[in-house]
Amino acid sequence: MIAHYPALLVTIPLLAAFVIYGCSWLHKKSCLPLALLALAISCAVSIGLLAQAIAKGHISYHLGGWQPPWGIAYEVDPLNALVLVAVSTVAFINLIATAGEIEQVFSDRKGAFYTLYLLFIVGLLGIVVTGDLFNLYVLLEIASITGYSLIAMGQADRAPLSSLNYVFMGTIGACFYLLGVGYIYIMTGSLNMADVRALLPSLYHSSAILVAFIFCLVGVMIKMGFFPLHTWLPNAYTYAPSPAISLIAPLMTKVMAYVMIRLILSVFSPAFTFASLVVGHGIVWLACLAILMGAILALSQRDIKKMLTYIIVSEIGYIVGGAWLGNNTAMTGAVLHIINDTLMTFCVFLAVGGISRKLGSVELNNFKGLFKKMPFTMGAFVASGLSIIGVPPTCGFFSKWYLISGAMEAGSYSFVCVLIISSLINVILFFRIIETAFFAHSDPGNRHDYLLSEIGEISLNTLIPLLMAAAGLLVLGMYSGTVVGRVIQPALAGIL
Amino acid sequence: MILSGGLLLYATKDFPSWGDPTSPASTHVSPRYLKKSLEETRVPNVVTSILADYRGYDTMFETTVIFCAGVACFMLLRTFEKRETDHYYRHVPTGITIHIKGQREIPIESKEFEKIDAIWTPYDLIINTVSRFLVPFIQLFALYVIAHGHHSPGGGFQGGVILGASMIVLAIAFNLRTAVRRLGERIDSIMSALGVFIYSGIGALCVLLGANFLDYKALAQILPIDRVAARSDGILGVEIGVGIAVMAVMICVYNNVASEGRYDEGL
Amino acid sequence: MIWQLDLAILTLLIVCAVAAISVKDLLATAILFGAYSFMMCLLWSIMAAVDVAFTEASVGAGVSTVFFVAAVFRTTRRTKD
Amino acid sequence: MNMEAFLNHLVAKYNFWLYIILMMIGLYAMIAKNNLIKKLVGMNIFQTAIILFYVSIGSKKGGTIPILEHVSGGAQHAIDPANYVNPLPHVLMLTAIVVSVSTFGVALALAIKIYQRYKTLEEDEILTRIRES
Repeated sequence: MIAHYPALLVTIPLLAAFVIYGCSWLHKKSCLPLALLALAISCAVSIGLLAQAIAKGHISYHLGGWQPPWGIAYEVDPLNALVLVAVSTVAFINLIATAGEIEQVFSDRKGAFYTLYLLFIVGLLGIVVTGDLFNLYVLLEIASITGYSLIAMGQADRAPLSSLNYVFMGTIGACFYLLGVGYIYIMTGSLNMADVRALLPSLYHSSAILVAFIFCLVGVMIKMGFFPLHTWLPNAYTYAPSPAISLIAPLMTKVMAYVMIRLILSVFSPAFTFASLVVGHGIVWLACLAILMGAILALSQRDIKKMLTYIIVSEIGYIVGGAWLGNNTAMTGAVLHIINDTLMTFCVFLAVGGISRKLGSVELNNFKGLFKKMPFTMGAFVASGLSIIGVPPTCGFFSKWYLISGAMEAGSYSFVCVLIISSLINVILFFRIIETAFFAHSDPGNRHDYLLSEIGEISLNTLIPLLMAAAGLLVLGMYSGTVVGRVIQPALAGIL
Repeated sequence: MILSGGLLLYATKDFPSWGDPTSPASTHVSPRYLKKSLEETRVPNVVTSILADYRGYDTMFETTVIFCAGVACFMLLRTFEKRETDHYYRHVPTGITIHIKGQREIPIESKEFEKIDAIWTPYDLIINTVSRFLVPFIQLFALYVIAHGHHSPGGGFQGGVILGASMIVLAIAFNLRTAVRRLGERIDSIMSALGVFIYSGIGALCVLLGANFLDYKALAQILPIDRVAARSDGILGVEIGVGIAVMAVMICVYNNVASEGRYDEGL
Repeated sequence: MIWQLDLAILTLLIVCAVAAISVKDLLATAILFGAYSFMMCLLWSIMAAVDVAFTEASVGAGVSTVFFVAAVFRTTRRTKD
Repeated sequence: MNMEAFLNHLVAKYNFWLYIILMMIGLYAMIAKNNLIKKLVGMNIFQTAIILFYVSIGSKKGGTIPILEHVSGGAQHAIDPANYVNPLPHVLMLTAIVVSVSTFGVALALAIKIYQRYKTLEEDEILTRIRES
């Protein structure tokens, strides 16, 4: 069975999704256990794959038994195994944490919700692991369509419209990607990533390949919410239902950022991307702009969820900038930041989701005196906040460290400055909340504050996963040397 | 927009000219499919053999995308509240329409009275008869398209759409309730899941039999046929799965969109 | 293939596309969009892509037009542009 | 580039040019139109334009439909790939058509949901209503 891990990873949640949808019409109670079981298996399989990938270096799985340029192949290397572990773990923990809310809010359509949840994970896992350019597009569409409908189930007033805007932007993104793949196909005649990489060097001068690269890149950037193309992101993520958003917000954008890195590393080689392409510097500048604008726009928000969505925009800027600086250290930082940011965004959205479930809204003013009421939830919130700022024991510090040293190495001091400035803005952002929650006294006359006095800590089956995620931030921080040394460096060694 | 158009125009200058048989796209990967398809899968329609075998994994996800759309439409639109509107009945022999206000209904829906969607719904004998006559033939054609996909254009997807369309014809010509009575929501939803499950189940069966995922030649171990025929049969199996799933999803999307998720009255 | 036919269909295709997005009635848009899909289907069958043409005929010109009409029926025909 | 070379260029690749025109029509509708359904139509035109592009990649002068001639009983004769059009883009595009109809279905469902809430499909009217509330 070990040889079939790459296929099992994706197909077990896939099969489970179909069974769950069938079950939702026959025996509703069995939906949740099945979903948990499938995600647990896929989580275990992804950890097994990571171990295998570290031991062997590279695993290739031929679906249908056909050799790669003709059939579809799955390629696992330490880098994407790491992302797989992050994706499946976050999905599993999030389902445990939010199952109660799903059962309650979507009681008449929970089977459909779990089905879409699992298919979303299937899409993301497939995107990370696939070695075929067109297969990536199909999986991207699965992840997007499920994402659109999960997001649209949120706040009845705004969610459908923001989701429809996401549909338009997402489709443009996916179509641009498809167009880029078409250009690659017309020039090389192949769709397999490794094969394309082998065929491309003789075509580096071709304008069609350049345009293909630009279209793929723009498509992926729309999907990940990179700064000038991020317009769909804040609204879609703010009005989404909280069980869905603590899944989608950390995963979708980061996985797309990983796709960009994969396109750079294993389709268009770094030699082409950084040497013969002049846009590299421009993209680093855009990334600087993304980081700054994300931070500034976050500062102007009163709604905590919306503020966090702008922080995502800014974090994406870190990853893109790091990837385009074009040296080993910065790329290490970018990959590490994908993992770290997945975890910290997950943690912070889970905490905010829990709070908004209790409070009803997450305006900054409503956070008054919240520390006394929910000490553990706020503790986890603070931990993830510190990690987003980049305070040393947490994991956020280490990826920023690599990014800054990479930028120094590349001589891009503006990127260094921007990183530091945005960290400072994050300090303001989070300390504003912490201050309100810790020091501001609630006013008993106010109706809202009266409500606050009634509430207590969030329920245990949400709290325990949340605390696990918060502890994970520290653990990942402590072991980030190991992660870099054993996983990321060996994977990058031959390429960059 | 103009920028992207300009970029596209700029890129076409390096393209091989249109219809050139020596372009890389036609010489690198695809000739093998054309040369080996008959020998390896015994399927003369190369599109089918690539679709369901060489790149069968893509097609599995393609079917999953359709399934996603069905589930998403159910999730977004389905409401279980009853509409607070009046009911209309038609007395069939005389053609008189009865308008009942509020939630009351005619207690026993006798053969003489027929529930209709709105006061303007006409009773058209020709359309009803013709569509009733046509539906079985449409379905027969759909089954032919699914089963004959190996040799002629068509396959699970097209056949599934036509099967779905036959039920939609019924829903348009009569009304949504008639169509839902023929194929209930629960059965329809289970069928949509079942269809995709057949596809991925065949893939998983191949893993259980020791081959790679979707490697149909492993089916030769349990079927009394050789490996090449197993591929051919595997393709037929997944096409049937695709057909069932696509039919069910098309009906589900139509029903939800046409009745705003209430399943009471349609187009 | 016959290039005159090809050119005629391509012209009609563009006419249908422009008309579909510029008429001020969504039901007309639905029908024009169906016509556009059908032209596309013809074009592909000229290009020997029979399977794609078959799919487009059943999906694009058939089922999606029905969905479209159903959605217009459930919402509104009115549009400002 | 002189006129004749330009014309040759134009004629040799006219399908590629036309798909760009169609794509721009679609993109224009998505960006400039105010009505959500119109935007949706633009999105579909955009997608079909890309499908047209792929199918154009696959076509060959003198190529016939990719269904092989064969005799029952398995007697094989050599197959010359140059006689058949390239089937791979067709397969990819079947998938793309399916994806586009799925997106279309979901988007229509969303549009109905929006209409139920706001009783209009014009984006600017919806936005003013949101601002008012």
